[in-house]
Amino acid sequence: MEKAKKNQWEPKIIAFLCNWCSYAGADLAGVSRYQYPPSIRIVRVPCSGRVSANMILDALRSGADGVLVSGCHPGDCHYISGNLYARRRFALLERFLEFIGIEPGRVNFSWVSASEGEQFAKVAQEVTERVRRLGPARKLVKEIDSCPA
Amino acid sequence: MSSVNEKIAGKIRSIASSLLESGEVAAFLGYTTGSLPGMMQPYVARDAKEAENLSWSSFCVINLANYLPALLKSFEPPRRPNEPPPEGPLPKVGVVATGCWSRNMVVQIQENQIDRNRVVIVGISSRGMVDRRKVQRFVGNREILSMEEQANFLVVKGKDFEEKINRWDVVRDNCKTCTHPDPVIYDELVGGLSGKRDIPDRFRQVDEIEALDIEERWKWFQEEISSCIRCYACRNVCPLCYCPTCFVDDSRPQWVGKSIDRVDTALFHILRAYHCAGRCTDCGSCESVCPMGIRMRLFTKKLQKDVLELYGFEPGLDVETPLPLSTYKVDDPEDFIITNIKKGDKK
Amino acid sequence: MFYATLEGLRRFNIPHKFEFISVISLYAQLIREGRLKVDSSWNREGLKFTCQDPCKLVRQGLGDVVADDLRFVIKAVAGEENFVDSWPRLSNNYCCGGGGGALQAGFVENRRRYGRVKFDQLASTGADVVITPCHNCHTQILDICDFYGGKWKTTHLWNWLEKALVLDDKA
Amino acid sequence: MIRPEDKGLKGKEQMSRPKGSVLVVGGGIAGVQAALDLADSGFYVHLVERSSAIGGSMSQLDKTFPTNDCSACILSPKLVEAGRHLNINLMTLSQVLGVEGEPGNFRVRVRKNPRYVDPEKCIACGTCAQKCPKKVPSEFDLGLGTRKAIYLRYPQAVPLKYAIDADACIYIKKPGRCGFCQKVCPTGAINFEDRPEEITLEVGSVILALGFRPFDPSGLDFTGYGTLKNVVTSMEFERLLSPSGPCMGHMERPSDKKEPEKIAWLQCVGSRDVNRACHGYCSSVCCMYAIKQAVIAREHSESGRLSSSIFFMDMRTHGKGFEAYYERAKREGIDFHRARVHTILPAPNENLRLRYSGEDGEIKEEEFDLVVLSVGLETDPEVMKLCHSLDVELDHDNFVSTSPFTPVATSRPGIFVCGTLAEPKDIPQSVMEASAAACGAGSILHESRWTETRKKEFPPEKNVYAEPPRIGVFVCSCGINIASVVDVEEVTQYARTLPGVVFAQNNLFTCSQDTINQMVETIKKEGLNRVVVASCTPRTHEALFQETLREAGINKFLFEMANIRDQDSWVHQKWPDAATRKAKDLVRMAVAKVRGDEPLPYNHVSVTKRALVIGGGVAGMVSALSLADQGFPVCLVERKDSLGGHARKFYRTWQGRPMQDYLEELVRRVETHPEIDVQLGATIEHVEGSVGQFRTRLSNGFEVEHGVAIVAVGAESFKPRSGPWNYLYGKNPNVHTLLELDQRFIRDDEALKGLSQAVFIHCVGSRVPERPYCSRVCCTHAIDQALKLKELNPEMDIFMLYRDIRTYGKREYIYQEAREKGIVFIRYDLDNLPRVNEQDGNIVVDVIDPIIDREVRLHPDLLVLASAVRPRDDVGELSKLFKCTMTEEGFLLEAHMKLRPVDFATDGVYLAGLCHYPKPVEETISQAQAAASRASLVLSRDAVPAESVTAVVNVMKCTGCAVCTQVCAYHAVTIDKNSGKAVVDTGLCKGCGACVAGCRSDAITIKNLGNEQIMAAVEAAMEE
Amino acid sequence: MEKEIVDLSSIRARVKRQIEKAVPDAHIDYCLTCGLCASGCPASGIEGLDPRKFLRLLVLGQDQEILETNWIYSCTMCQRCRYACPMGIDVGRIVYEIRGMRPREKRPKNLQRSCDLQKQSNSTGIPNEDFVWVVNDVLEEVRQNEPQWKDLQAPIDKKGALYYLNQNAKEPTVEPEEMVPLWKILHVAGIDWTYSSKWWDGANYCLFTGDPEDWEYTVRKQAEVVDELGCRYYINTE
Repeated sequence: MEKAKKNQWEPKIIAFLCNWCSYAGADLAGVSRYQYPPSIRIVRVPCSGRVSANMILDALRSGADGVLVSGCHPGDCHYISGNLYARRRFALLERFLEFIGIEPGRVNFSWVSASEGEQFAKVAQEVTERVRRLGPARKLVKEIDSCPA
Repeated sequence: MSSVNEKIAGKIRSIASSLLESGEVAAFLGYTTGSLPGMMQPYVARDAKEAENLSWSSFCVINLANYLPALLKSFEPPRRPNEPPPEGPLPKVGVVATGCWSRNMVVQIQENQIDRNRVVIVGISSRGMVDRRKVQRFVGNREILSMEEQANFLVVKGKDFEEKINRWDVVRDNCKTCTHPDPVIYDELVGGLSGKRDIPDRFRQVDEIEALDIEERWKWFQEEISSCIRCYACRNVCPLCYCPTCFVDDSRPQWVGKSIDRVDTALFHILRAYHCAGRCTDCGSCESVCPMGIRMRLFTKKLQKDVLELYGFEPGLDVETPLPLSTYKVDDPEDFIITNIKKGDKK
Repeated sequence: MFYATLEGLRRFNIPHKFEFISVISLYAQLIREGRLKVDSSWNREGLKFTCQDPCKLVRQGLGDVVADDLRFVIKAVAGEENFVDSWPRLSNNYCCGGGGGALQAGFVENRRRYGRVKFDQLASTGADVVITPCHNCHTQILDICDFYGGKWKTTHLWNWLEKALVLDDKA
Repeated sequence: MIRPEDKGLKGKEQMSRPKGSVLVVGGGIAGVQAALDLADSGFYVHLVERSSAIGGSMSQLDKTFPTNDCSACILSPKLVEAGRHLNINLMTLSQVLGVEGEPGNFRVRVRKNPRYVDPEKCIACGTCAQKCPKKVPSEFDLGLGTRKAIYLRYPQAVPLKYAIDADACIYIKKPGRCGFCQKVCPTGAINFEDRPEEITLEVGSVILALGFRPFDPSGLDFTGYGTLKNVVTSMEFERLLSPSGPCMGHMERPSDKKEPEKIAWLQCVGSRDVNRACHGYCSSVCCMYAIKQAVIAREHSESGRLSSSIFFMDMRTHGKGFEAYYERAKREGIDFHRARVHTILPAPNENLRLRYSGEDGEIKEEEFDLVVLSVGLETDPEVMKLCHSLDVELDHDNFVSTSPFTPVATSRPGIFVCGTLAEPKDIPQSVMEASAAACGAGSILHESRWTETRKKEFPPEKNVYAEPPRIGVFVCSCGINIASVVDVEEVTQYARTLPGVVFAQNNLFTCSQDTINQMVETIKKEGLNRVVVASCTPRTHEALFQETLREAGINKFLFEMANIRDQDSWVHQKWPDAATRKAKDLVRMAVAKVRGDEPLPYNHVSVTKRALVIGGGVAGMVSALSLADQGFPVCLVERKDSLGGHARKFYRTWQGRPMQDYLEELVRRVETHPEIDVQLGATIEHVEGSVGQFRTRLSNGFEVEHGVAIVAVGAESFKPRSGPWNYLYGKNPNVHTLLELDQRFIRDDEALKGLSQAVFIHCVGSRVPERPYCSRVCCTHAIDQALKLKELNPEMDIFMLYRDIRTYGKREYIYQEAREKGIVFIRYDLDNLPRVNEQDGNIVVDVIDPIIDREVRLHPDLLVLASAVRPRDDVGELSKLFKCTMTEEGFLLEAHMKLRPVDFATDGVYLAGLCHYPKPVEETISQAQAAASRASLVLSRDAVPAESVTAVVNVMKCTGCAVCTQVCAYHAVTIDKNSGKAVVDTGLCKGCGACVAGCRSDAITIKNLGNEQIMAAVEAAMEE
Repeated sequence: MEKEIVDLSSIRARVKRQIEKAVPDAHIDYCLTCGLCASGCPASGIEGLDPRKFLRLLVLGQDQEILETNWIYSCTMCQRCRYACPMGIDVGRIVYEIRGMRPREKRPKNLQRSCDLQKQSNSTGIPNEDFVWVVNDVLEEVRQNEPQWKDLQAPIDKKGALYYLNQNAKEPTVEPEEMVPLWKILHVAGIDWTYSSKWWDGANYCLFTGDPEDWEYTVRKQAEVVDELGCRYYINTE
């Protein structure tokens, strides 16, 4: 049954999902039984607008191999415009991280609505594949051996 | 001292002393000559006499806007947090401002850190400030004992040498790429305006890094910050870093460790730069004060480039246009966002 | 045909004093009343029986009641365990394909093609004997059995009923 | 109790003040919804249910279409709510004997049958049932499984109390013979002396929600049902799929308990059959439930090899999201055969053989190992008897008669009907009608609102500030929904090792009433001050568990959920080990987060008692009147210069009732109603505020303050001016849309009588790639128009070119009537469209008749296009103003497709009519009444709960830079003039957190959702 | 079947209308084209038709084809389609009407002949005297050869018998010994029965030719005979 090969490395990805669209979309993926790799750890936030650069960096610092932030499509935000402010923050952060050498694909953004269960599963799949291709993320993680035992 | 600087300094002094004399301002923030060659110090003149100490040169590398909020505050009567401010106008402060400083003040005005009504801005179009490090590089390891400014040259003298350096060659990087050397807001003007400068390759340094591949960029970033000693001089000198508790000092939440571990240092620089996104006016103070010569301006410059590219915005040009992260457009670019993975295809 | 008379009387509103019954119902009645005593012990080999439900008698005639009577009689005659029912059955059974004048109308090929369904159905029961309580069915089922190579024996019910009769003090 | 002779003069006085309570008969989803609506808007409700538990047919379903929600999971919270509601008197095992009196003042005789178990004492431990020696077939499992003589109707039954089946009980039949249950019951709850009791209730109005029973196909011998073991009904199949069913959701076929690998569904068993089933109506839901079962069965298939085939006449996926569901099922390989099967034939190994004829006449045969009969819905004879005794008129199919303009009123004033008792219908439609019936029932009693209700008191909350966290973790198996993938025991044990966790346990159904009750006890006993439930999604269950905490005296915000079902077990079915690891991570994250949670205040917003209704069509006007009649002021806004909307263009309902007469009366009532302020020629410009306190500015400058809003902005008729669905529309004068033909009917166009041939093309612009939904109304509308043409000229030849005829419910009769009148129906497919050409100005239509596979050429002098109903383009703007969402097609999206069909996710905003989805006028009216009912839940109160999870400023860190004020969409944050620091207006704050992310100084945060808590969760996710 | 365009400038569907006139509850138009009939009919596919196509041709007014197809003689009018048809459409009945619409000369000869003979006496056309002779001859033989059946009866025209028994014409014609078992059974049960010497045939092919007058005539004759004999029950052996 366990299809994932034992030796295949399964990344851990922190997904910040807005409660109203993407989290509901993730629920719908479940309700519709769309299968996706078990790599995503969802943190429910009220709105993608709640997600700051700090949170994304914190996830990477904590050892996440990838981060996904997903919100409502523009115009659908339950809080009217949270996702639109977020879009600017994310755009700058994404470019900046790439500028300093954090691989594209580590930090991902998507819009998934409450009715897009299948889309959510596909996004989860896609992000997992991106991260898997990149391998474990170590750039912003302190090396264990530098810590006193 | 060049006659240009002398002229300017003279004008500053006369404006300052008349402002102080008339009581229009309670203090005047400018520069005075420092103890070392090529070192200028921020200086607050509180009366006409002290105004005589004001000076000007190509070495005014610290953004005076950084001191303005505190100086203004010092003239407010002490009150409890919820006590209404006193009736009637509060004392004003005069300040010297070049292009980037003035733009910085605009941002601070937008962010409620400076009350425009309480500052009298004496604007000066900047000719570009000189990077002492570049000068030093010019003369190698030799000790510089004096620096004399001429119109387009610097004459550097040491124990057994004298070098005449083309001034523009040692002007700071940020000044070289500055498009708005003129003050954007001012109440008095010293000297003439030079107009907007068109710099085709103003982001050349950023472009060069962008041209590297991802691992090379990471290597560059790691090397760039490797010498950082977390002294926070860059932060302290930045007029936009005014949080009462900086994230680097905060432990609730603790976004960044306090060590000089490469990860902590990296996060410090990433977040510091990111906090300046859409706000930084590229005054260069941070680099100027860095004891380790870290070019952290590259980080803010990258953000500046992207903000311009994505949102057509340059910070500090006016007080009306909202800062880019406090606003949005419905059709802002979003090609980086996964919106639709091909419909209908199921595995 | 049962239906021809039954429906004829009804449709044309033909006055009559008699009650119109099927011989199958009569058999069942007589056996139930004990007037006919039958014994299935003759069937030592365990011949398996199935039956056709004639459309004119069952679906169009008296319905499942008479079809149940038919089964009752066969079971009494051949042994309960020796009856194999077909599916569909009773009122929903297939027409043999000989009805409606098909046996007279010619179109032999068509008739046998029709009968293939009946043949497959009967063949799948594995029965040795197919009881056909209608002459049309009898003729058609004989024909398709022969034509498609069936192994069963197609007969009327009376032959077996006669065989199973218990004759009081006759011997 | 008032005796009739006591009435006299006083009687009149009493009549003027109606009773403040309502009787709801039937505890299915419709009855429960009606009861909840009424009880939440100021009425006391007696909910009478015949069986031992509420839940009705919906509780027997495994999943529901089109969202595939687990039926029990979405229903359970409502049942629990009804079971615990202070203002609902739940009377199970009870029957209504008679109703006397008049509206406002009914006396109801109710017989309470003995339960033989004292519900006060029963703790549902189940020891009695374990010991009970008597097994009988379980009616809940339709006889596929067994239960004991002492039993629970189903595991999540509400009330969760055992009952003794007197017909089966050994002791009751022969006292002294058994009585084991009494001996083993730890609480002494068994009471063999329990006797029936007759009581009289006084209520102001009555709602009948008695539901349906599935058609029994035993009489249809050709189905083999009852003889061929592997032929089951669809309801039985639901039980076979259900985790709480006889095979624990493992899907076994009856003959040999093997998992079927090939299943066929036969549609229309007991529906659309005037010959054998005597049910000429369409049961409306079977097509969708068959597709759902086919889809779900595949998921249940352990072999993964299941193939599903559906044999049907017309595929009726006419509801919201249904067509997409159908298309997806096709894509996923479900076989759809447009063929009916005469007889199910046996095949070797108890398999079944289906012989069927393709549309082209080719005979095919296929073998299946299970056949499901998609049985229709019919009225239970017991229910018919009750209706007769109540003097409530039934139609010839024994459904309660209603009229299109009063869709939930019965023939007897003061008695209302909802759900499938009036016509077969799906769950959302039933829920909608339930709310509409509640509106009707409450409307006549509005003066007596809050006169008979009681108020909920929670125990005082324990102060937990000073305490270290004592966290309890409850891990749910959700039947097998979670437990079949995730090792819940391992997760539970793991939870015990987490810091701060002092208690952890695994439950079969954490949301069941007994677990909930037990949770309250556990919290008290273990001294818990924080709770984590690892189960399904907080979006549906958070509120239930939060209330549980309150009942245990704990602030409800000291709670977190770990979503280990929707976002774990359901999406990682093939990776059980990884799913278990993930579940542990999720639990650890929730525990990390809950540690930081703090008690929050319960905020309230006072209610402006006025409704804003947007849209002056039938939906808007009916909602407005429904509210105004209850004494709530309404501002009705219509963008055009007159009221009436879409209905202005309609000739008549399919039942033959003239639309314009009704409309005229409706407009008159609205215009003259003292409580309704009509704003014509106005649109919505700006909206601010939230539930209880909206402030809206209209385009005419008018400003209105209101507590709720109902969006009823209608839709448009698609006009195929160009493109593939053009069919000469706009080019030949004899080509009309349906509404254009209606115009001609309305003005009595004589020319219509002279026509010799009319052709209707169905699905013009519906069910096509660019508009992939069914417009629901057009089949019925087109057929009714064809009939009207036949009335005008019986000699007229009429052809209907259709894809599937979707005359659901009783509408099937007009389809039958149309065929009877000689109207010819010819089917076409998208890859075989009718071709319409002009020859010398005459229309020529070519179409292939699929049955004889020949090209048919028609020469109509009238071509009618049954064109799509499309959403209005400006709905998007409006939805943004009210923060509502839209479907991909552009219709407004309700909060929940199944159980909240008229609510938006945004509190205090409701929807009705065509802007929700195309629907006929009777459904529009009931939805409008439903919206009014939902709105009255707010309007009937002085204050409604407001957001507790709000932003809070740390002034020590605040610089007053005002980023927070700029990014706040609700203007909830401002800079205080004195302090220069940000301040939050908690009444306006929605807790979105935009300010938090915007603040560089970490000076503003969301309560219980601060950065530290999120970091804790993130960091917890990474620990192993 | 060749594909030609069916031009419906107006539907005449005369055949359909004619049937509807004769059989008001024929409900041809009720057809949902669901195909249930076709799936259950053993005649599906014969002559390129099946009950559904047949009805469809009627509905679309393809009268010539309807009148010409010999499918109507493959349909055995068994009514199994009607048994389960959701609309209860009686294809058998419709086929009956159409068979009747065929001119006699175009009907299957043997079928029509069986009916014509039946109208005279019985479907095989053997003279009534022959029938009487055969019955008596066979009876005599049994009585002689099987001593235990020496009392066996086969009464003909026995007035006042309780039961009237008809006789399929096949046995007296080709397998007379097949009559005996039933006699024996009735004998053992002590049934008081009789044959008739006229209109004795149990089959009735006039049901299949499509002429109601012929059918009525033959049934009427049978009924008259039975009532004349004064029997209370009429046993049919088919």
